[in-house]
Amino acid sequence: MMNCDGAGTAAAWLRVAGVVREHCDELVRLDRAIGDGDHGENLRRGFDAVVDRVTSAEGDTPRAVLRQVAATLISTVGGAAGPLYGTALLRAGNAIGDRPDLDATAVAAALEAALEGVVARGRAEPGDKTMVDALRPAVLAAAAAAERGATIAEVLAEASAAADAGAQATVPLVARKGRASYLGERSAGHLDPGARSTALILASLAGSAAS
Amino acid sequence: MMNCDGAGTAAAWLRVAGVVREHCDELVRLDRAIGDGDHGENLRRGFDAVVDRVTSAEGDTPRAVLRQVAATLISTVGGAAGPLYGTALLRAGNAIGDRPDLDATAVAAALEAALEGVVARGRAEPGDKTMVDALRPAVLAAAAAAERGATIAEVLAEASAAADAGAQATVPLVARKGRASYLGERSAGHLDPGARSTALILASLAGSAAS
Amino acid sequence: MKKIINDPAAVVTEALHGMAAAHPDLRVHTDPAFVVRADAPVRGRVAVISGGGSGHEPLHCGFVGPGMLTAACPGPVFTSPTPDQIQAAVAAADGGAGVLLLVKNYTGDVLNFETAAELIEADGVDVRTVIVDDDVAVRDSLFTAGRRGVAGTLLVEKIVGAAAEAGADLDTCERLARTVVTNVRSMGLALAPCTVPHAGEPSFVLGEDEIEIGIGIHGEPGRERTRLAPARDLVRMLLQPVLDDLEWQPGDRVLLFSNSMGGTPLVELYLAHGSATALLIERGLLVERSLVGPYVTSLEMQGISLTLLRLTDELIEWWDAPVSTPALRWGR
Amino acid sequence: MKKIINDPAAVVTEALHGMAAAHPDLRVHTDPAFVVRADAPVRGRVAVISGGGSGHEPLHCGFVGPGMLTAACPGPVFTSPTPDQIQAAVAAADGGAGVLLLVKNYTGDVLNFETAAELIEADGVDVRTVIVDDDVAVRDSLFTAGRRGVAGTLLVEKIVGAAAEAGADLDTCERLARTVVTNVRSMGLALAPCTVPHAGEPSFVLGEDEIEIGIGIHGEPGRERTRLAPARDLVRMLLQPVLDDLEWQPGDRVLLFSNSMGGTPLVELYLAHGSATALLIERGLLVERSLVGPYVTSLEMQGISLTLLRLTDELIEWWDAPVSTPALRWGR
Ligand SMILES: Nc1ncnc2c1ncn2[C@@H]1O[C@H](COP(=O)(O)OP(=O)(O)O)[C@@H](O)[C@H]1O
Ligand SMILES: Nc1ncnc2c1ncn2[C@@H]1O[C@H](COP(=O)(O)OP(=O)(O)O)[C@@H](O)[C@H]1O
Ligand SMILES: [Mg+2]
Ligand SMILES: [Mg+2]
Ligand SMILES: [Mg+2]
Ligand SMILES: [Mg+2]
Repeated sequence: MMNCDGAGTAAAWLRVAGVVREHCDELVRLDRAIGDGDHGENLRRGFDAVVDRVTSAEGDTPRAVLRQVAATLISTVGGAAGPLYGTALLRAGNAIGDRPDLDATAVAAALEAALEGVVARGRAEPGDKTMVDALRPAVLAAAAAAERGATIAEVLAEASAAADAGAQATVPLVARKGRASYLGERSAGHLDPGARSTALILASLAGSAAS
Repeated sequence: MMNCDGAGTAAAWLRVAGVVREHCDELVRLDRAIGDGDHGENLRRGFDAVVDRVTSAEGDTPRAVLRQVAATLISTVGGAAGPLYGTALLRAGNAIGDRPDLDATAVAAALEAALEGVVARGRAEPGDKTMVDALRPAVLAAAAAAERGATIAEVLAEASAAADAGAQATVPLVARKGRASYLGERSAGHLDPGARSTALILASLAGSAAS
Repeated sequence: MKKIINDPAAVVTEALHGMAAAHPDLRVHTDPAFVVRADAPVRGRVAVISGGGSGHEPLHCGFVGPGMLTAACPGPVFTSPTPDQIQAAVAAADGGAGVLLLVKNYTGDVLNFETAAELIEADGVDVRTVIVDDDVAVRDSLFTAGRRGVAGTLLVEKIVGAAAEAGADLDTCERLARTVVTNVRSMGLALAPCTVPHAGEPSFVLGEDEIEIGIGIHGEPGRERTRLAPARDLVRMLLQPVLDDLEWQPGDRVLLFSNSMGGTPLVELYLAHGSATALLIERGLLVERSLVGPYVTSLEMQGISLTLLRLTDELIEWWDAPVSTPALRWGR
Repeated sequence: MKKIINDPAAVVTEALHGMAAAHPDLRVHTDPAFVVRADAPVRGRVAVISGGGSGHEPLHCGFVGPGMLTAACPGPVFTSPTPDQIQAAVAAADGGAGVLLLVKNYTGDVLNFETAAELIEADGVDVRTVIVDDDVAVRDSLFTAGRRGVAGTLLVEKIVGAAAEAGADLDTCERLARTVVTNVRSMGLALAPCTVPHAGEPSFVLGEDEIEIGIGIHGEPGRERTRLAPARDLVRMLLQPVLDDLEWQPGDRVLLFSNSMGGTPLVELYLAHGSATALLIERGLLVERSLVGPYVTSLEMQGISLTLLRLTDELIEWWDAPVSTPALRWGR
């Protein structure tokens, strides 16, 4: 089980950076089909900066680390995803407060706050074919798992599985938010890139928690 | 045998217009290989105007007709070919003077004057891979034929054959004048479009004379 | 992909170096990236700031200068700039009379400018945001991202920039911007796509004689794919939806802006402009001002957009007012 | 071939209608075709007139106006204008102080302008001709057509036009034109060809990563075909022959003109301009003036040319002088 203090949180996000890098081309391809083809590059630019800038000093809280990641993403990602992921992480940090270590309940609360942040900025509803369609099922699954006393690893594993299913379920949808909405009916039949990146990030976090 | 008065001259040039139209694409193709691909269009535009504008009133001399054709070409062809063919026809007209009918000697003299006009404007030497390489052998052949007493039809037939051979002989040459010269060695291996159009025009005139 | 670049990731920064070399009357920053007129901040004048993804040049950086934008923030190619760029531009441009942010309506731009505006406001600056959404190709609705901001943005920037230069206050500038947005409509088409440097492949593919009608300025697909047609028909396909979208009256005075998406030769653009002018006159509109050129582009995309702005005396006055930027320059 | 046209044969005429609609301060004629500033003839001023094939827009018609050309004659696409156009332009532009014809060195242009000049002179007008041949890609020789006239033509037109506007006499204008021609050199490259409307097919074909170095402005092939390289290497391939051709001294003041052949995005052009500026500074030259844009184009050809002009105080004065044309505008 990973360490759930600031250092562990930082390590988990550095691992996310590796996953983003690995899947950059895939995300570009998805975004090219129904957007402008930059989602992979946007996230890679942002997470490369996370690797450069995010450090955790002795005694840093998870919240402090999340604030650094959020600020870095906001100032480097651009596009729709930058403010959305940035706001999500800011809110997630605020939700967990200044505790030195995370527990399963805190993780579930953080995910819920992240979703609230994305919705507050982007005003997307479920079914609009956005990252919300991956994040919302993840939040619900995490809450249920935490409630029944699951470990952090279990909470994140279930959140990740739900996010993945949610992302896959965006394929038939017609986009109503973001660039893909300009395509109208033509957006159906494609996986939403932001939903996919949300699922990838959660899978990476779940992997960190399990290892 | 065609009529060699003004009306016959006009008829012969209208027939040239048809030949130019027919070979427009070929000339474009030749010019695209070593020039800018417009030689066929330039001549077609000019000879379409000849069809529109050139008329021979009762009693017009061949010279008067040639002046009309020349002025029309100068004001409509553009490119290198416009002033060259225009000057050639102006000089050819001047060379035959105001006689009402042409004979073989006059035709040979007209061709010679045409060559002088082209050289005066374009300053090309034989072997520079230009229309001069078709026109010069034509002039020599016509002079020889006229000297031994050939008919107009024979003079033009020999001029036409010589022009055609001269044009074909431009293939291996490296251009030293006109746009093709920018290609340097790369101009070798291609037929010069202006030499080809000169040969086509002479073939058409020879055809008119024979029919 | 054939491009005159060194490294796809460095395109915007290196292009900014070129802008700096070419235009001594601009101050060009690369980290964070923004361009500001050399004499900024201008005391007592509203700062008019815009920005967006790169690849639409001369929009926006080429419109920085007296009589137009105070500053502009270029994002990566076709990707919105980030809040820190916008904050830095505001810090350099703010002359104490408030800041007007002009934002093309794309989710990315809107969210990043919104985030920036919150931070700037927290610093005590009076900041307003006007969203430009002139593209009639996209049907507007509360439940979607709404219409895109395209070529009409230039007209907003010029008109508001002129008023700010002349000393109009923030309320006036904001009202003017909204007036232009209310009265401007655009629509574009593409004959051939563009290739984003870091993507390396064309953003869409069109058949030998296919065109895309209602294209956005990022290579987003449009309303429909159809066959290439004569220029006069293409012009009608663009103008008809524009004319249908606003209640135009015969006798209305208009500005017609014929814009190249980048790769369309000027000779074709002028031809389209002539055709569009004739059609508008036929419909009883008075074309009182014209603008023709590659001003709001999508890299090397071949295509055009047509923009119509309903004019009033006030808008004409600000349109005609002097402007001195790299890409738009007239008067005085 | 995908073009926004109606009929290949009518392209130039229809584009001129668009120019007329867009630019009320020009008088546009279509038969014969020429464009003249609305206030011509300007009494007592030398008329500066140029022209050439269309497809290079904004050259030449876009440079008609106070401080630059008095009139311009557009030929069909990539084909020189005819003498009757030139005569008509002279008749409309001649203010009694003589006429200067600025001609790009192509056989067709030279022969048509020469024919026109003979006819104009026969009418008693004092007419001079200056041939521009700035393209170092072509080796000059008495036995060839000589170097081509390319982007440097714009600089000649601007500088001589400014002097004529200020009242310089015909001798002075002619001398100034020759001074610019002596001190200006250019070289270009293409990444992708263009298609002439009436030809319907690209003027040459390049492989996936081939480029053509030393291209002319009509799609004529250049010096050599080579592989695409990073921008900084491309810039060196263009500037080295330019630097080799004239005796440049460290400390020479120069104008650097980075020109797009039409289809190259401005972001790439600025990037190249930055790179070229850096290289020149490295060689000890002082880049005192810059011009960046698609000014001397070959339809939608992708590529750039770089032009270097050695400056003197006199040339700087005329370069900086006010100009007010559709495509180039600054000052007063
Ligand atoms: N209003 C919104 N709410 C939530 N997510 C959104 C919204 N708009 C876009 N997205 C997400 O952002 C993703 C695109 O991100 P990205 O490509 O980085 O930005 P851009 O669309 O600006 O190029 C979409 O796939 C979608 O999941
Ligand atoms: N200086 C010259 N003297 C004689 N003929 C020439 C000269 N320059 C070019 N030509 C002829 O003109 C032809 C090209 O004509 P055209 O394509 O109509 O003009 P342009 O080269 O201006 O496009 C060449 O093939 C050549 O035969
Ligand atoms: Mg995207
Ligand atoms: Mg030719
Ligand atoms: Mg984007
Ligand atoms: Mg030609």
